[in-house]
Amino acid sequence: MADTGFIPKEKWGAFIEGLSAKAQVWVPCLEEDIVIFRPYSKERVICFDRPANTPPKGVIFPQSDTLFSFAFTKDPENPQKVMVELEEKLDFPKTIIIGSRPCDAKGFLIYDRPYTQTDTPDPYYKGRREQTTIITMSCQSPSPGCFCTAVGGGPADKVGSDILITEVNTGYFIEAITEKGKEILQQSGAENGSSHEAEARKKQEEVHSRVQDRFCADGKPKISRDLFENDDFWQEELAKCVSCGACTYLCPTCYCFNITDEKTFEKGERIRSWDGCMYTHFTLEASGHNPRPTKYQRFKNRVGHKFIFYPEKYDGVIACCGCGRCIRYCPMSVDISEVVSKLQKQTGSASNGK
Amino acid sequence: MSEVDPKELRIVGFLCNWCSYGGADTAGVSRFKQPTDLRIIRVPCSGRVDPLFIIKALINGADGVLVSGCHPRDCHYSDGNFYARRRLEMLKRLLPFLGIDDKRFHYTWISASEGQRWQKTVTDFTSQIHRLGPLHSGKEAQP
Amino acid sequence: MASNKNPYLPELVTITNIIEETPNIKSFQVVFNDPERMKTFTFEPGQVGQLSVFGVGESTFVINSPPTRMEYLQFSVMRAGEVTGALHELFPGDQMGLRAPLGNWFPYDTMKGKKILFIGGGIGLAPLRTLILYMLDNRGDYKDITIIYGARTPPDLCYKEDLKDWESRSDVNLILTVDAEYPGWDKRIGFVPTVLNEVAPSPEDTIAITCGPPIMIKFVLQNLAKLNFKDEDIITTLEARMKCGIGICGRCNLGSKYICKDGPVFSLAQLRDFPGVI
Amino acid sequence: MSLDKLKQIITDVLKDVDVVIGYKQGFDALHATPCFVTKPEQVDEIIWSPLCVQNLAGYLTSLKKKVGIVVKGCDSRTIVQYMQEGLIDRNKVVVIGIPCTGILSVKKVLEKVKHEPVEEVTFGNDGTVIVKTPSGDTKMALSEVAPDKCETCLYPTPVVYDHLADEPIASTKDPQNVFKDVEEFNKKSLEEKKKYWEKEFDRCIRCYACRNACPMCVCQDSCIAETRDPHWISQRSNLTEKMMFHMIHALHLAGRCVECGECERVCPMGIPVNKLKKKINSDMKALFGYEPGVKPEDKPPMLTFSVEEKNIEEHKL
Repeated sequence: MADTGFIPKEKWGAFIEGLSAKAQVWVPCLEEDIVIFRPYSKERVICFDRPANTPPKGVIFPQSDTLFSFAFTKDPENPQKVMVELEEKLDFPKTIIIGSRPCDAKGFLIYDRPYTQTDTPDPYYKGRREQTTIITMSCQSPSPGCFCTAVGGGPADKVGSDILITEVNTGYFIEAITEKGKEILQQSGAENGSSHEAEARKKQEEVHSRVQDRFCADGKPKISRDLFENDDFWQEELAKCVSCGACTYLCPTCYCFNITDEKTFEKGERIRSWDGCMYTHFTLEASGHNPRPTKYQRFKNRVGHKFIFYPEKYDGVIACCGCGRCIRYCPMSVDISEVVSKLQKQTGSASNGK
Repeated sequence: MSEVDPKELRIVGFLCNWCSYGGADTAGVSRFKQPTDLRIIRVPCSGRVDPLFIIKALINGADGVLVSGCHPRDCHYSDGNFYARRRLEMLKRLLPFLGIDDKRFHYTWISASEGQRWQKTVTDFTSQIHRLGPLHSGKEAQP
Repeated sequence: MASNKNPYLPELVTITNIIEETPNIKSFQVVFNDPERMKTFTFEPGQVGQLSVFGVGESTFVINSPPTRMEYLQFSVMRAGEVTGALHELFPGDQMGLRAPLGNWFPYDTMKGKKILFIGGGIGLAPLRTLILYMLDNRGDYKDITIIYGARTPPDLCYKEDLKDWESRSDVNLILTVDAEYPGWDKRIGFVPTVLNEVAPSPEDTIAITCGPPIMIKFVLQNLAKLNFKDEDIITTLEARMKCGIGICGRCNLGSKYICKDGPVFSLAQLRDFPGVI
Repeated sequence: MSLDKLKQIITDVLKDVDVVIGYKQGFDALHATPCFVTKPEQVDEIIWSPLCVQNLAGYLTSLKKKVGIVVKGCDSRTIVQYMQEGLIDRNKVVVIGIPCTGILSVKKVLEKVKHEPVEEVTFGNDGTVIVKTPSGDTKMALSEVAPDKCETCLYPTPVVYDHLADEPIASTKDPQNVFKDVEEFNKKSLEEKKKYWEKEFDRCIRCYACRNACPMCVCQDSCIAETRDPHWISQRSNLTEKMMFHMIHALHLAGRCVECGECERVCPMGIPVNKLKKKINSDMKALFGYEPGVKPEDKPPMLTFSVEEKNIEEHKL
């Protein structure tokens, strides 16, 4: 592989500094004991040791994003008549995410299909996505709850990243995957990486072996429709859920959103903001009717979307990257991989779930 | 927020309709001189004032908040101001914990006939807020 | 819908006329501010649009004037929540935002040469109206048309002029009903599903199209089954909480289908493989 | 506390209730998870250890049936507060109390083992914990990794119970310094405190886990943070809206928060959400001598008043 490189430990800081000259760089920063993606600046305490608490989805899919602003002006002749002007803003800065994990990067591929591969593409997501380069760090160790290998991923999976960096003991082994990645590699002044490739591969396999195969060896879990439709199963499994929405906001593959108008007197904005199917108001209609009023119906739809509906619509792609955040940060430790493993039992496919 | 000439600060006043609003009206009718920073919001009773009104005002651009109701035992609804007294005392003690000077929030009891007392309260409270200065530096005042 | 256009940016429309259909339903006739757009705008009967009241929000309504009558686009709005409440405060001449056309439409080609049975309840007549008027403007393409329409009380009946016109026409069989006795009401009394049983239309070579409150749909579908209408011959149009209108924001899904993009028009056969819906 | 005794109690209670809620092992060795026992054979899954951190009493307001519930000392205060506010029918609840010898904070343990997956957790009876991860064993004192609430816990033995799974334990903590941390913090300058809260709340992603895990937040589905017209808070993701939401949560718990610590435990962004409520509780104690969730016959201070308030003087300008 010609497109590899190596950056020794002492030059690592300069490498990141160099990137921030070219674009707005987002790095995982340590605050209290939390790792959160922030725009790079010198004072930031950068932490690559573990996956960030929140995935970098906020860089390309911000938690609140102005779609357009509107302003009312009174028509001088006819004060009763109010004129409206709309103004959209579609310019996005060049951005680099460094320190995402393979599961985070794969998350954006799950976004790409509904957001861009359609006859009505989303210009906001598409604009930011095209301006963003994703430099992923392969995992040095799985985190509590990780199950990426059970959904076709892995701690060194290249899918969705422009560059994959693996930490070896004297520095960082770089693999450029896409054109964007190659361009950055050339400009980074990195040394030749071939002498470090073997060490990096060994490290990657070693970590890969340590990720538990929670429920599906071949990475393509198939769910039995009859058990999926059995509401008692869901009622029992989700009795402990408090239906908060932390799992949807922390999930790299969740892309649902809400649109609201925020107005002050004579002007305002229509904004898009994160939303999640686990919230009561997600499907609540003005008449009071709610197609999914209970938490177990909502979670059934959440599992259904990721493991049945999305694959049905996009030729078998599972809309879950196994990052484990929804398990790690669930107030009541609801374990989606355990639920999916139970749903597989009927089909008897090769699963060694608990 | 409508534009405010730089000298004036934004002070919000929640006045109970039966006593304090009457008191402010008496002060106005008797032409008592009062600073103009305070904007009055009439509420049915001081018991209607949710501490969240005060918090929302303070963190969305107000520099000071005043709440005034009937004197204890005179409440038109008999116990509205008793509940208010507890809530507003709880809030007053919470504000410093958040980093907001509790002198920016004041609650008192003024009856409809006490125009004089209203004028003194408004004048003193406005000068107290001016001594403290704006709560929000320019940029943050926009919601 | 041109693809590189921003699908979230509404086009400005102006209200030309407002009709008080019932105490809580108003019909808004709107035209695009850009006259050029008015000429080039096309849509199919059954497609929906998102009406924007800037500062309040957006809601989805069916375009219930037919594509054959393009002097204006008409939307009927029942007051229910924030946006519909704000819409009911507007006057002719006010401006709104419109994102249209969205979603699929009634498969009127496959209905050609067949008998058509419309079953509507309350504001449920809105989506049916666009198709009825479209069919009346191409009357020759369809055999006899039967319309069973009911509401709680006579003032709750929508499109009173259309009802008079349809009643007077010989080539339309209109059956009106209200839920209970009402002074001055001399026609049928009874819920729409029970009237459907009384009329008992034959399923032979007939397409049934129904829309109304969920409770009515439930019993209408049961009765149609008893009258052994086949699932693929029963068509309905669904309603749901919608935000993006282009099949991304995730809230109006029925399994893998989105009501705003893959619907709102579905046949009962399609709805069967979403258990729990019917 | 012998696990078999607890299992025996649960089996007996199960006879005359529809479900008994306890704890079972979670997705890894460090996490326990609630267990809804409806059939006797499920009782084997029940565990009891310092891993059992969730406050199960929060489920009582949403379950319409007859329920048995396992509670620690801090959780039991939730039930008393429900009784004070009439949010549950006490005769439809069978309380299985467990005198608590301390639980662990998952966050503090993960911080100690650098967030590696935990393969095994063993508790020594000398108050120590051994946590096994891929890079070996780490030994720590339970008190070192206990949640903050345990450091000032006055009620290790449940304040209300129908069955008690072990001998009652008295608290060894001094009631004076229950609110010491809050008083300490309050001594800082206004500017310092303002900066502190701005830094902490900036991380909030408004996932509402703190609200939905809070047992006292019984109106989650119609919370004013998401309903009402005009809206209390917008969907904008800026500091003002995040601050306002946390004030909505804190003020709606004034004189009601039983300090079970769930809001802080479940926050995925590590925000000290319970601190605000603890400050209000310290004022409730100072003003009305009231402690939420201790005596069923008490009346929450914000739901009542006294004509002559002993501790509230009129503020002079």
